[in-house]
Amino acid sequence: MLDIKLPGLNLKNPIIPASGCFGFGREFADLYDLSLLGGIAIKSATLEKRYGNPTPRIAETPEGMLNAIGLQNPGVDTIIEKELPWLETFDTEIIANVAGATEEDYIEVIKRLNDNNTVKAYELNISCPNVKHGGIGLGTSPELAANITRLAKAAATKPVYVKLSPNVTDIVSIAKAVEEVGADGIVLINTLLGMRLDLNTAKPVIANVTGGLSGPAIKPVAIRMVYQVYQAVNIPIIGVGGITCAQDVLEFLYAGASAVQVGMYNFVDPFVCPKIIEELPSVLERYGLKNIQEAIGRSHHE
Amino acid sequence: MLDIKLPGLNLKNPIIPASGCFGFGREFADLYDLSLLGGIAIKSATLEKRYGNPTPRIAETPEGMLNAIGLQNPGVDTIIEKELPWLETFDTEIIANVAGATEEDYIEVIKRLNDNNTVKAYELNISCPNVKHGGIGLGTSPELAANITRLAKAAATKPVYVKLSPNVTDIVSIAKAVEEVGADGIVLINTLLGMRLDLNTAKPVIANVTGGLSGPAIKPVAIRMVYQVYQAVNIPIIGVGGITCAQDVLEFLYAGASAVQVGMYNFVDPFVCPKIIEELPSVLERYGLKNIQEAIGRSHHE
Amino acid sequence: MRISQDTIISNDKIAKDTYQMVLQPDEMPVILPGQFVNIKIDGLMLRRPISVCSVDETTYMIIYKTIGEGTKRLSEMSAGKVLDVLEPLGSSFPIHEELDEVLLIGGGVGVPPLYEVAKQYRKMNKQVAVVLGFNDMESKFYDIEFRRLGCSVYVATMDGTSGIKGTVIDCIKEYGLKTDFVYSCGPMRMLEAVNNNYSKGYLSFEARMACGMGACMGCVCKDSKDKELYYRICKEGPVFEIGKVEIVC
Amino acid sequence: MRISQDTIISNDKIAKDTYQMVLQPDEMPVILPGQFVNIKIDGLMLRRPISVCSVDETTYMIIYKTIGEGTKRLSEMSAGKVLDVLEPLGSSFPIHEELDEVLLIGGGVGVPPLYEVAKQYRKMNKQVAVVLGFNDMESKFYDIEFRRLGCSVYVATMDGTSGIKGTVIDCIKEYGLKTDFVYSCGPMRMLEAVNNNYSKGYLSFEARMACGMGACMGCVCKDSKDKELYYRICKEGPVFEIGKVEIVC
Ligand SMILES: Cc1cc2nc3c(=O)[nH]c(=O)nc-3n(C[C@H](O)[C@H](O)[C@H](O)COP(=O)(O)OP(=O)(O)OC[C@H]3O[C@@H](n4cnc5c(N)ncnc54)[C@H](O)[C@@H]3O)c2cc1C
Ligand SMILES: Cc1cc2nc3c(=O)[nH]c(=O)nc-3n(C[C@H](O)[C@H](O)[C@H](O)COP(=O)(O)OP(=O)(O)OC[C@H]3O[C@@H](n4cnc5c(N)ncnc54)[C@H](O)[C@@H]3O)c2cc1C
Ligand SMILES: Cc1cc2nc3c(=O)[nH]c(=O)nc-3n(C[C@H](O)[C@H](O)[C@H](O)COP(=O)(O)O)c2cc1C
Ligand SMILES: Cc1cc2nc3c(=O)[nH]c(=O)nc-3n(C[C@H](O)[C@H](O)[C@H](O)COP(=O)(O)O)c2cc1C
Ligand code: FES
Ligand code: FES
Repeated sequence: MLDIKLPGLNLKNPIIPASGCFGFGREFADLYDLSLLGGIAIKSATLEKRYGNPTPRIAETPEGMLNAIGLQNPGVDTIIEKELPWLETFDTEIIANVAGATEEDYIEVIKRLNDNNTVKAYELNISCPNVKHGGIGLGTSPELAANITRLAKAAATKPVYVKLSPNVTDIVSIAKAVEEVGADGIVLINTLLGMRLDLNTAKPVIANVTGGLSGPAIKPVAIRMVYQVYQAVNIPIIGVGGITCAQDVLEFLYAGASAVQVGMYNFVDPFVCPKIIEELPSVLERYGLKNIQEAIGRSHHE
Repeated sequence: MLDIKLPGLNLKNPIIPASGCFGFGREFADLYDLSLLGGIAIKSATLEKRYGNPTPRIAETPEGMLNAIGLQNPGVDTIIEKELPWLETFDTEIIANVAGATEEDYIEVIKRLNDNNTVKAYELNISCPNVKHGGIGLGTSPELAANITRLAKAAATKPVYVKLSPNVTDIVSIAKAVEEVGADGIVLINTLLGMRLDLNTAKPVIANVTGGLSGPAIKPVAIRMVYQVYQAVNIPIIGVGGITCAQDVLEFLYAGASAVQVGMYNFVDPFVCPKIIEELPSVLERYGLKNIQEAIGRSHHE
Repeated sequence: MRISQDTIISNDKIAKDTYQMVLQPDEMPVILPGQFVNIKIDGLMLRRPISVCSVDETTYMIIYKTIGEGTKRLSEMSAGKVLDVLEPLGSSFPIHEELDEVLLIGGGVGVPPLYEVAKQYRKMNKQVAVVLGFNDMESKFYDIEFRRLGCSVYVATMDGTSGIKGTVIDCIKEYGLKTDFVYSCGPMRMLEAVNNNYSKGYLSFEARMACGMGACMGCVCKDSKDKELYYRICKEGPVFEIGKVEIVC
Repeated sequence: MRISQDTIISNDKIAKDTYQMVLQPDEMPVILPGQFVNIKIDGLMLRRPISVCSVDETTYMIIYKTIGEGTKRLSEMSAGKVLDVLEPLGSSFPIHEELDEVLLIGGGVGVPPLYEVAKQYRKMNKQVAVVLGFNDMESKFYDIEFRRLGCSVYVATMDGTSGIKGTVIDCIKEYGLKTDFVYSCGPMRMLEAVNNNYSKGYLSFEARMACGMGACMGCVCKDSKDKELYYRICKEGPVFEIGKVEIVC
């Protein structure tokens, strides 16, 4: 009743820890069996090892948090060598989140991962500011988003999901642009750009000045974008933003998501994903649904 | 120590109830003396009377709320006739928030208010979807924003503040565009576009489908935009979004606001504005500030 | 209207998902039948509007159903806890001394505001017929309390587990109640039926509210004739003369 | 590491803005000196990391300073309340049986994690010198408790209202303390000074944390030599060998 098939992904349930909020799963594997999960979106992989931003990288906000990790990761080769073989031992679908400073970086990361059997799909993180394009993220214009998606699709031997930035005037035009050039799915949303100031120093709490806002605070924005994009595209949507419980998952499914990712709430309750998976059947039942298929896009039906 | 002079506005303190969250002050006048307030931004005035959107218009969200009132107001003539003379009896600065379906509407509203002595400045609400421009708000493109600002400036005999929408890719370019054509100040931010679904019906909680997200949840986005815009423009900024206490006010001042507006928190605590005004001096003191001038833009100084 | 610190005196379950709470304001205001209070609940953004069911010298009582997070938290609070409450709000049920008999029609948690109306009419020794509609027997409450006031009470349940099976209108027909001056509160569909069947009396409405005090225009309804006229349910309402507002289900 | 439901046994103010709380986990884990717990506080998003100060059979104790909303709320909680806690987390202060004497240097709320270290060395009857730095006399705590363990205790305050006026380093110079194996925890500037003055021992760091368990990369610090190497303060830390990590103030 919880299973769902998406391009490249055979999810036993629609619950996927979000990229950057689960590392490569090692810490959580100490707490529960990762095979319980529908899938895992691993921390963004870049071509080279990345140290990321200076600290502090974290700030609390009302019903949310800011982060500016800066894509810290050991680089794709180390991930292939050290993390993926270990993840292979679990019965869950691995999604490789791919990021880069240039389009070439993205493509190279994808090429190196193509031969790896553990990775079942790519998730292009086009929400990070890109040096090559004057600090404007690839995800903020339909043209740039379509271009990187086209290149990724040409290079990839696995389905490509594109994770969009919510910091845009018109999310629908960007979603349509990436669908047009062959994206297999869309992940909505990455973090909102936010900031906090320390009243003692008057300086930003986060060393990087701005950070990405996530958590329940942004859920209404995420639901809105999933809802709008669902009406405009025909490829599946993976919903993410502020999920804390099975009811939140249902709201995303109703809005049009076919699966969801759980981000920062893994920090609040490390058991949130298995808890949701356990509760989802009874929540579906409570609302008269036989399976998650019936829930997907329900708010758009008569 | 709390007073601040802005174009057209002689604020005895920087606290202004935000448009739409205070009606025309009548309900709050039953609770406290409106003369305590630095100013009042009245409910958006349109040329004709507007009924607004169907109900429900309100939904609760984590540390925030959605609203889709739809600019319900009695129309500018009734406001001039019935509301402004009454507001005139208070010693506080009245800001007329102006909205419309077309550019002509805005201009006509301004013209009718020009002769009114109670109104000290205009606040252009360019954050509402505009029928004439295919449902894309005037506030979502630098060109449209600059155009309406230019027209408003030409028609207005009082300073014009432009209230920007946060639902844009690049807030700075829009702020610069309106500054360039003569805006006297910028108000940041209006609501984020959000949505909630009712799990029982699978339908949007808000009849209008989407609504504007306000409250503490959006404060990090508001602070970020004030901070970014302060670095790019030389006209004063009025900060708004999620303010609940004097500390929040200070954070906005640090980011670069010269005054602030308090929105939905008036609903949670109807006395929030006078409370903040009372607490502000001691909060300034606690952080070693002699007056609000010293606080404005402090996070940008050495 | 004022902000008050109200101490919870008691908080008891009286029916399925239904609780009765007695509150003592720091200073007791005048609360008229049909008015409501707006309660701040820790950790939730918006206040929760609840009708006042009954008023005493220094306390008042509310009855609420747990339907979501706010009312659930309310139900878990213990005596002694102090709540931040805006009170009293909205219009009230006018009491007409000249009437000899009135008919009160309540559905679910629409029943509570009618209780104070019954009290006032019974104090004047008027005939009060009360029709109460519930989903099932477990949800039923206050039939006995109304009887104790000396009202004639008629119960309808949707599943027939108590009283007449059917709606309050079915119940009125079944018993042939002829009183034509009504006071009613309950779900929209019920109010619609009452509105269609009667022409004298008052209806009390609900709406999603933000401010609860007339400032935000969140809770409006239209006039039944002049589509340009609107009312705020929190300010001009929640009580309106029957037929006055357009009913949208 | 596990999620535990910890019952508050006591929660007492012991100095200016400083509280001591005893917690009883549902099942007592092994907690090593220097490890921390991560406490969920109702209504706040992120957990609050607090070092364990002392461990007993079925309980452990923390000392915390109220600096913001989270610690303020913690200070208002009463015995009997149950907290949701991730415990224990991070690396610990290694205890070296071969040493004859150690020097503990603590500043402010960096003092607590050193207490368990003192206990362990005193159990082995080693010489333990403790230098405690505070802002002022009112903020001072645990000097007596360390003395009771049999440590020699030296106090420095920034305003000179208790002990030496100045920093812990001033204090060490003043008293001519020669022990060269140190355990230290406190503000960054203090750790920097200790790091510059000593080459043997351990430092414990703080960082803004999101997950507290190694998953988010929110709390990292760099290796002092290999700028490509980083450590997670919540996982490889909070305790590091002196000189190992780059200190950024
Ligand atoms: C004037 C008035 C009088 C009322 N009197 C009573 C009463 O005497 N007894 C009683 O049980 N209920 C009464 N209600 C309904 C009561 O306000 C809601 O049941 C309550 O707000 C639900 O809150 P929640 O957090 O449990 O539900 P949630 O669904 O979690 O609430 C989410 C949001 O929706 C709002 N909401 C949900 N349902 C309603 C509703 N039916 N009406 C208005 N807002 C709603 C909440 O206030 C909140 O803002 C009254 C409503 C109004 C407007
Ligand atoms: C490993 C470790 C051990 C600690 N041990 C102790 C201890 O034993 N006693 C004690 O009093 N304090 C200790 N701290 C500091 C303690 O975590 C903070 O004082 C506390 O989190 C402040 O929370 P707040 O809500 O009161 O402050 P706020 O400023 O309102 O907190 C806002 C956010 O910033 C974080 N934050 C604020 N200050 C710090 C800080 N100094 N370090 C890390 N995060 C911070 C909070 O966790 C929260 O996420 C320790 C910190 C770490 C990392
Ligand atoms: C600490 C942290 C690190 C993140 N790192 C990444 C990342 O590396 N790549 C990415 O695509 N998204 C990253 N995200 C965004 C999340 O995957 C997710 O889109 C976002 O947090 C919204 O979901 P949430 O509200 O459930 O947290 C990160 C989020 C957080 C909080
Ligand atoms: C119920 C409601 C009605 C509003 N109506 C208007 C309006 O008419 N015109 C306008 O410019 N902004 C309107 N706003 C936006 C507020 O003025 C403010 O920009 C926004 O709510 C963010 O501030 P807050 O987080 O303090 O509420 C409205 C907001 C709310 C909650
Ligand atoms: S709820 Fe604000 S006007 Fe009625
Ligand atoms: S706090 Fe998440 S890795 Fe340390």
